This record gives sequence, C-alpha cells and structure tokens, in this order.
Amino acid sequence: MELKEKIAGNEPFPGIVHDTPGGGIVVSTFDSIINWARSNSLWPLSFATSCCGIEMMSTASAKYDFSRFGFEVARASPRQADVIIIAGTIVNKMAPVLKRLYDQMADPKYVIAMGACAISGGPFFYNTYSVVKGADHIIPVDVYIPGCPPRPEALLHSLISLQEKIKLGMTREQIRGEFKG
Amino acid sequence: MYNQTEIIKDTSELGADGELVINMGPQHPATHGVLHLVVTLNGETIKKIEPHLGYIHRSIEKMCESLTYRQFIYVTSRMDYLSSHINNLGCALLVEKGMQIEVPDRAKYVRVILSELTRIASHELWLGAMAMDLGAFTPFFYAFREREMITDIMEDTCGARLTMNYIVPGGLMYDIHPDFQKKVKAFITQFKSKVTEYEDLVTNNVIFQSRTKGVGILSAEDAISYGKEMNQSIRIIEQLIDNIPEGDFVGKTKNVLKLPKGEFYTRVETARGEFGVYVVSEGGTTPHRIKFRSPGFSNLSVLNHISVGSKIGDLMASMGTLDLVIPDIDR
Amino acid sequence: MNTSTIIFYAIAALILGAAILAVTTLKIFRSAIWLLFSLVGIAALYFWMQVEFIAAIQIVVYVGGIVVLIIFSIFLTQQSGKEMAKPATSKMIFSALAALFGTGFTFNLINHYGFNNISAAPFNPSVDEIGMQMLSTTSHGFILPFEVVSMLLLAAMVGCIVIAMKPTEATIVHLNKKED
Amino acid sequence: MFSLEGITTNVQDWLLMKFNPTMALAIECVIVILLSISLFAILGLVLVLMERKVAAHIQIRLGPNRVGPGGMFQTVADTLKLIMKEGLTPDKADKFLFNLAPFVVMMVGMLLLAPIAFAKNFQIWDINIGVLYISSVSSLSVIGILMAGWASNNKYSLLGAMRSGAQIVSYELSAGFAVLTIVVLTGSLQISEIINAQQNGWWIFKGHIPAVIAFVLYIIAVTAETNRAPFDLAEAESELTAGFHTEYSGMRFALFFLAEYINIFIVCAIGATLFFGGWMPLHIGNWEAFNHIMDYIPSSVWFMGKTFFLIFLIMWFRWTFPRLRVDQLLNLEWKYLLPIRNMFLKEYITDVLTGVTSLLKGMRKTGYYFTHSKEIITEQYPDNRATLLMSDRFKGEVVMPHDANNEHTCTGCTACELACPNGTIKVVTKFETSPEGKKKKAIDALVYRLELCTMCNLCIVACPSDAIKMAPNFEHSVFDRTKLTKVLNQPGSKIREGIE
Repeated sequence: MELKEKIAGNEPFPGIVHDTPGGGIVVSTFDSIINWARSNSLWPLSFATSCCGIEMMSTASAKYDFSRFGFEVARASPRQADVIIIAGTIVNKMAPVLKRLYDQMADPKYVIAMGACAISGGPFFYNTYSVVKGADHIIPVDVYIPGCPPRPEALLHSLISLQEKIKLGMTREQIRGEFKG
Repeated sequence: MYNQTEIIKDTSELGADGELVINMGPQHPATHGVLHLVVTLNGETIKKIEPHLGYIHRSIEKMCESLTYRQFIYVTSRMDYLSSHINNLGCALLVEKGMQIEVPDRAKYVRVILSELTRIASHELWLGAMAMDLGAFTPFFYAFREREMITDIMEDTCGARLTMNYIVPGGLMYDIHPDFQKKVKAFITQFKSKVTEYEDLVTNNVIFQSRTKGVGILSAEDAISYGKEMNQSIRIIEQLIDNIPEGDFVGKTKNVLKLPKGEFYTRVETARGEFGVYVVSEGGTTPHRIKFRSPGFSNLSVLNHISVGSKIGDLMASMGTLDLVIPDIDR
Repeated sequence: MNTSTIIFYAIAALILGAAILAVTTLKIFRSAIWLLFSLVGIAALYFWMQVEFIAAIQIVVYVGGIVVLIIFSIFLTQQSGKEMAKPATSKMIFSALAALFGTGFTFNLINHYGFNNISAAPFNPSVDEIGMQMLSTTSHGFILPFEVVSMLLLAAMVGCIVIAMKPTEATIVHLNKKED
Repeated sequence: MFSLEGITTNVQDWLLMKFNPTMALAIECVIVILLSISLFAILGLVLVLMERKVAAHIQIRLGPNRVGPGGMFQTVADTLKLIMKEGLTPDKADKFLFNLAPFVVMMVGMLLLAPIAFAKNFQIWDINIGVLYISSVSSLSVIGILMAGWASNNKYSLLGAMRSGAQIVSYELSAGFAVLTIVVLTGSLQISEIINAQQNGWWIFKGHIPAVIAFVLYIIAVTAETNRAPFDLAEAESELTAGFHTEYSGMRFALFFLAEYINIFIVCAIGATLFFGGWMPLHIGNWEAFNHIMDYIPSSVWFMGKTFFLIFLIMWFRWTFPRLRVDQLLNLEWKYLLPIRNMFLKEYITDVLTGVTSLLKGMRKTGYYFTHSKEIITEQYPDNRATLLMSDRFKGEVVMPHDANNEHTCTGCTACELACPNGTIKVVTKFETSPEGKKKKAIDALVYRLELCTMCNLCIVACPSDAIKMAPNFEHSVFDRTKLTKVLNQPGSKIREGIE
C-alpha cells in the first residue's frame, strides 16, 4: 500500500531547490541523480515467450503507451537493454538461453517476471515435466506481477514499482554495493 | 541443473563453401517468441532453414490427460493464445459431441460472434506484427487501436482480455454483458472506416508490395485475402449481432462430465488454420489420450520450402505471413 | 621551429607509424585499418599544404573507395579473424634490409636532385585550374593519361560484369555434368 | 539584421589584443572544440526527443511526458544512464578496433560540422571546396561501421556492416549527383558562395525541375546514407537484432546512437544550404516590404528552421514506410535513382509515379494523425487511476467478501479446491465446537496462491455458497514472491449463520 502511494506522485528531478536572488540552485546528491536517470530510462529487451508477450505489445500500443515513462526503446540486443521482462513460460530447454541472455546484459540490469508462468510456472505448476517452476530459479527477479496474463496497466504498475525500487536503492546491485562500500 | 545441457550449437565456424550458419533465435525479434531457426546463408541468400522446436514445450497434451473435461479447456487458451476463444470452442464442441449435450441457440450465437471477434483481433495483431517485421512501426499502432476495442468487448463479457475461458461444455460460463451488442456495433462502424487506412499504409504501399510479392508461395494476394477474411468476419458478426435469441446461455449438463468410451475428433477454423482435437476416452472423467492438431505446426513446416533461395529479408516477410504463434507449435 | 613545422612532423609521424603498423600487424583486417590511417594522414598533409581539392580527392578515392574495397575483400576471405603466422626471422631480416635499401636509395635520389627554389612562382590549386589542366591538349596537359586511365577503368568494369554475371541454366547443367 | 557575426569578430579582436597570434589561434581552436562538443550533446538530446515525440504523435500516442515538464528531460535521463552503464566487450572481439569504431564514427560527425554555415558569417571553416569536403569526409563513416561490425565477432554485426557498406558506397553516388546539380548551377564548391548565390531566390524555386529532382534524389540518398528507415538495413531490428552495433553497450553504444542523429542533422543542414539557401531569408522578387520583414528574422533561425524541417521530413519517412530488402535497395539506387537500365522511358515513369503516389498516400495518412492530436487515444495510467473504469467482470484475483460482522459464507466444502486445475486454492479446515457441543467443520484458512492463479473462474462457478468471487484488482506487483500467497478469510472471521 505504501508503495502505491509513493508511485502515485512521480517526483521530478531529485534534489532540493534553494531560492537565491536571481534564480535557484538545485542541490542533489550524485547517487540520487544516477538513480533518477536509471529509473527513468528502463529500456526493455524485446523478449517474450508466450501470451504475456501479447499484453506487453498492448502496453506498447497507443492506448497504454509505456513510452510515456521512457520505456519505449525496446532493444533487440541484450547488450543495450536494462530490463528483461520475462513474459511467458520458461521451459527447461529455454532456461539456459534465458540465463545466457541475462548474462549478456550490461550492468545495471533488472528483471520483471510477468504473469503466473514466469513467477511460478502458473497453469503448468503441476502435471508438467518440462516447465521451470518460476523464473527466479534461473535469474534473480526484481518485480513480480501475477495475472494470467496481467493487464497492460498491471505491467505499467510493475514498471513504476521497479522505478520506485531503483530510486529507493533497493535493487540487488544497490544493496550489494552498500555492503561493499 | 539447467546449464548441463549445451543447447545452442556452436556455429562459430563457417560452413562448407563459405556458407554462413547463423542461429536465428531462440530470442530474436523476428521469431515472434522462442523459435530457433538455424539458417544457412550464402551471402544474404538463404540456403537452408532448420527450425528447432521445444523452447516453449509445456507438454500440454500430456497435462490434459490429468485434467477433467471442464478443466482441460482452460489450458487450450494458452496454446494459440491469439485465438484462445476458438480453441476453447473446439474443445467444448468435442465434449458436447461426445456427450450429446444440447447447446441453447443463444450460446451458439454468442460463441460465433466472439470467435469472429477473436479472429479479427488476431488478424489485427498479425497486420501490426507483419508490418513491424518489414520495418514499418506505425501500422502496428493503428491496428492495435481497433484491437483494443475488441479486447474491451471481451473484457466486459468474459472478464479477460486474452485468455478468455468463457466457453464451458454446454454453453457459456455466464451471460453476455448488457452493453455487448452496442459495443460490437460501435466496433464494426469504426473498423469499416479504418480499413482504407490499412490499405493506404500497408497493402497498397509499393515497398510492402515489393517485399511480399513473389516471396515463397504466399504473395500479396494473401495479404489482401487476410483483409478479406476480416471483412467476412465483420459480415458474420453483422448478421448475428441483432439476432441473438433470448434464452438460456448454458445447457443442462451433469456436474461431472464423463465422455463415453471411444475416440472423438472435432475441428474448428482458428485465425491461422484448422485446429483439431482428438480424444481417446476410456469412459473416465479425464481423457485417456489427447492430441491437438495445431495449425501453426503445419504452417511452420512449409517455411524451409518457401524460403530457400530468397533473401534473409524475405524470411521475415514469409514468417510474417505465416503468422506463427510458437506456443501453438510446441504446445 | 614554428607551429606549422610541428604539425608537419606530427602528421609525418602518424603516416609513418601507421604505415609500419600496417605491414607488421598479424591481423589482416587491422592492417587495412592502419593503411587507412596512413592514407588519412596523407590527406591531412595535403590539407596542411592547403591543396584542399587534392586532399578531398585523396579521401574520396583512397579511403572511401579503395580501403572499403579492400575491407570487403577481407570480409570475403575465410579466415579474416585469425592471426596470421609469424613470418620466419630470415624473411623478416631480408624485408627489413630491402626496405632500408629502398629508403636509402630514394633519399639519395631526392638529395641529389637539387630542387630549384620555386617559392616565388604563384601556386594555384583551384578547382577550375585543375580541370583545365586535366583536359588541356597543350604540352603540359593531361588529356592523354586521363583518357588512358578511363580506358583501363572501362576494361576493369567489363571484367567485373563478366565475373558477376549469373551463369545461365545451360552452363550450370554443363558444369554439373563435369563434376559428375 | 541579427547575426552571430559580431560575436565572432569581438572574440577574435579581444583574443588578439591579449595574446600573440599563435596563442590566440590555439585558444580559438579550444573554443571551437568546446562549442562543437556541446552542440553535439545538445543536438543529440534534442533530436532524440524530437524523434520520439514525432513518432508518438504519428502513432496516436503521447510519447515521453513524465520525466520533467512534458518529458523534456527524458533524453537527459537516457544519456546519463547510458554513460553510467557497464561497457561490455565481447570475449573474442578485436578489442582495439571494437573500442575505436564508435570514436571514428563520432569524429567523422565532428569533422563534418566544420564547413556548415550556422548563421550569417558564422562558420568554422569556409573551405573553398566545402561541398566536396563534406562528401569526402562523410565517406569515412562507413569505415567506422565496418570496423564495428567486424570487430564485434558477431555474425549479425558482420552482415549489418556489409549491408551498410554496400549501401553507403552506392548511395554516395546519387547524393553526389544531386549535389553536383547545385554546384553546376552555382559554379562553386564553396558553401558561402552557394548561399550567396541564393540571395534572390532559393535553388529549389530558382532551379526549376532539375533542382527539384535533385532535391528528391538528395533526400532519398541521404536517408540511405544515414541508415535511416526505410533504408535501415544495417540495423534492421527484425532481421539482424541490432545490426552492426549489436554487441555495443553503455557509452560506446550511446556514441553510435548520437552519431546517427548528428549525421541526420548534418545532411539536413547541407540539404538546407544547397536547396533552401542556408541562413538566407526568403526573398520574393520585387516585394520589397515582404523581403524587408523576412530580413528581420535572424539568420540562425532561418537556418535551424529549414534544417529541422528536413529532419522532420526524414523522421516522417521513418515512421511511415516499411524497410526495403537488400537487393531492392540496390535496385532502387542503380535502376531508378541512376536510370542505367534497358527499360522503356514509359515504363520507368509509370513505375516511379505509382510508387511515389502510394508512398505519398501513406505519408498523408501518417501526416493526418501527426497534425490531429485529437486522435491520440492514450490513457494515462497511473494518473487516471481514480477515474479508471474497470469492467466489473474483470478477473483480477479471487477474494472472499466479508460483511460488517466479519462473517463470510464459506463452508469449507473444498469444491473450489477440487475445481482448481493447478492447486491455486487450498482449504485448511478445522472443527469448531458449537455451543450445543456439536462438532462442525469450518475453514481455518483458505490459502490462495495468486502467483499460480490463472483466473479461469472454475472455482467461482464451483462454489455452492457464493463465498468467493473475482475482484477487478490488478495492481499486484510485489518485490517478494512470498507475498503473493494469501489467506482469503480475514483473521477472526466466521461463517454466517444459516449457511450450510
């Protein structure tokens, strides 16, 4: 719930404005500027395995338009992508490929598990021998969206949650960085 | 556990006669999912295509054998998710055929209308994706504008945008939404006014025509016939929408469905070809053996045949026209 | 030593350095790239001499044309990515000696030529002047070499077309029979 | 008339006064370098944003609008992110060339800025062979692309680079011819003279049909030379993932990204200079008053206006047309732009006419949407959250309604658990002892695993006492998977009286 409230107001450029005669000075820390930039420029990898991919396309379409957040630069090459949206079922044969794709991405990288299949295997949780029961068995996942498939708004919600996570310094890398520092 | 198997063939060496072997997929923007094509190229000319399957194999057929006749329908939505409604319909028809359930007229009408709407939605997506494969991004957005109207209608009535699960053996899960007819009519008017737009942007465009003409066995006429199919669907809907009879939306069925012992087969025409369901029943509550005849699989098999000798850019065009849905192929 | 001289020596060092790297590197593609730098350096030298037209032509012809052609042919060879084997020491010594001899010989020739001091004569590198010279039929005109070169180019083009021409059905059948 | 002339002379005078000539020259060089680098950065930011906005409006959507006012800082965020992103070098790549390539492409762009006249008397280097200089230096950028493609050790990159090479080398010819038309009309290669020759009318008006044809040729050829759609085969997304820069990431990718836009700016600036008179205001014959008014608009505004008009045109192409195939690309160049083919004139003209009409039709359609912002259908989630109308039938999650007394109607009959195809619902029952001493079955917990749920509605249908229903919620995103396992009955709740 508290996350929802934070998401509702999109903060402008991070920092405090100090009014001085003849203008203002924005005071901000380097870290928060970087986080601001990273969170507002999440380029997704065009990666979809099944139904959720169609809802991802719907999110890109004019009605929902994730370009409003600056997410529209879908990169076909993992080297240039920031966030991988696992849209669809991951089967055992696909698992090493997904791992490889993730490894090919440049840091910092984020993962969104979209839909029941990506979170847990979903409809194929029981009774199948070939489905990976959750993408987080292969790669670390930052945000989960349940649904089969989730609405485009739900995908937007998860992207905003991811933005919030980055801004708050809660992603894996950021936490790891703190421990190192 | 997962990285024990080396799946991607190392093709870093050049093949014989200076051929270039490239892995297209499993993750590639043109493959519409996770199809893996091993393409042998001579310069830009395709010499051979080998499709590799299984990257989205979820063993749906085997899985269905452990699900009851009510339950197994919902899995078929996840096969060809673009015509999930029609898949559901095929399965429901099989169960109805096997148990000789009478379906009320109202349910029949609604089923047909929704199936045709699904077909249009699927073709809209095909149009957008095909144009995108050929490098034009804008038609995608125009096509999705109309598609969104359909998904709205679906959501109002079925409660889901993509994987409906609205059809149950014997009829429908619940009655149509009160606004259903009004919204469908609004969609028809909107769609008719926008068809010329697609023609201006896509089918009549000289680049599009030259990219598709003479590519494989599927040519520009095919592109136009898709449009015609959408128009036919519109006509079917128009004929039915005003005449949905009153009455029950679901026939009388037993609580536990059991198919008599024997073999059953039904087929329906989905957005991309014939979809068949074959069930062997031992008389229990679950199918003994089930087999789906998916249209995508047969469509894919033609790919090598139509692409050899053409350019790598043509491959995108022919794959676009085949309108592959990979989970439908792998199941 | 004024700025102009410094620039001259810098450019000369670039040309020579790139040229040496072009012949010593073991990767064929890199060799082409070093050649490119050397040629760009020569264009820079022309710019330094303020004969811009020649400099631009140098870039268009050698960099835009010849080097791209060389790179394309490297792409078409099979092992362009592999490092070549190191040449034998005797070969290296011999080539180094040959290069040294060549340099010495040329230097000697230039040194003994005794250039006239021509700085007084006005030097006009304008485009129309070059055009005039190229097509003039007077004693210092270049019309004959110009025409001869164009004949050569024509012959090369005909050759290209012959090579690139698609074989007809009959020849394919004929060739296949031969293979059998 | 305002021009930047005064500034440059003032700066030079001041420098000469303070320092000796060599030093002054050096300082001027530094100033010019700094200026062009900042121009690069600003142009990159502006053009990328412009492209995204133009694309959005053509595609009936809003485009970036949430980062800064109207999305103004979107590209700033992108650039910062790209700079801070890890730069990967593939294992078997030729590391030296791999790292060099983006800088070569960038440097070419920088060199090309030199002869462009941004305003009256505001030009870095008015070289006497300006036009030739541009066509020669621009041919260098292909080397950068070939280098990038080869050094990446990736087959897609190599294919992209080879395509790009063939494309640039052949289209340079057409661009050259188009430029030569203007050179012939002017009689000079110098940029300033070409502009001055257009004092009494721009070449596009003055040059009649040859100039118009040359302009069309030029626009087509430079679109191809800058690898823009419909000629973006070098990075054709659907075919070659990202073409020659597939393996690039972070800063080096940003340089390629930036160089593309800088190249567009440069070719459009040259186009504006050659055909539309550069910074020269619009003058019409003897209309003295009109000409006078036009003179009041600063020359830099004229230049930028024309350039951005051409840039818009090229963007408009990109968002309208499909991509050509590689052989068609070369056919277009060698058979249509340079009509060297044994083809009848009539056939040629009909081909060109039908082609151009069909393309113009498409452009009219996209142009219509660009100018009619009414047609935009974007719904602004999450700003519209309060007014967002969800269909009440939408299957978002299973909930168990409780009334004011914290009572539900679930009897714990496990019908839903049996109906569920994949074990989403688990009923944990307990036995309650009623006041009369009778043992009665009731639910302890109705465990619902949202992570598994496929919203098939079978549980709702199966429930005999309407205890559960589908709720149209969809904002379920969580950072922790375990939060998706819910207990549907509220703590302390009990079954309503009279439900069996």
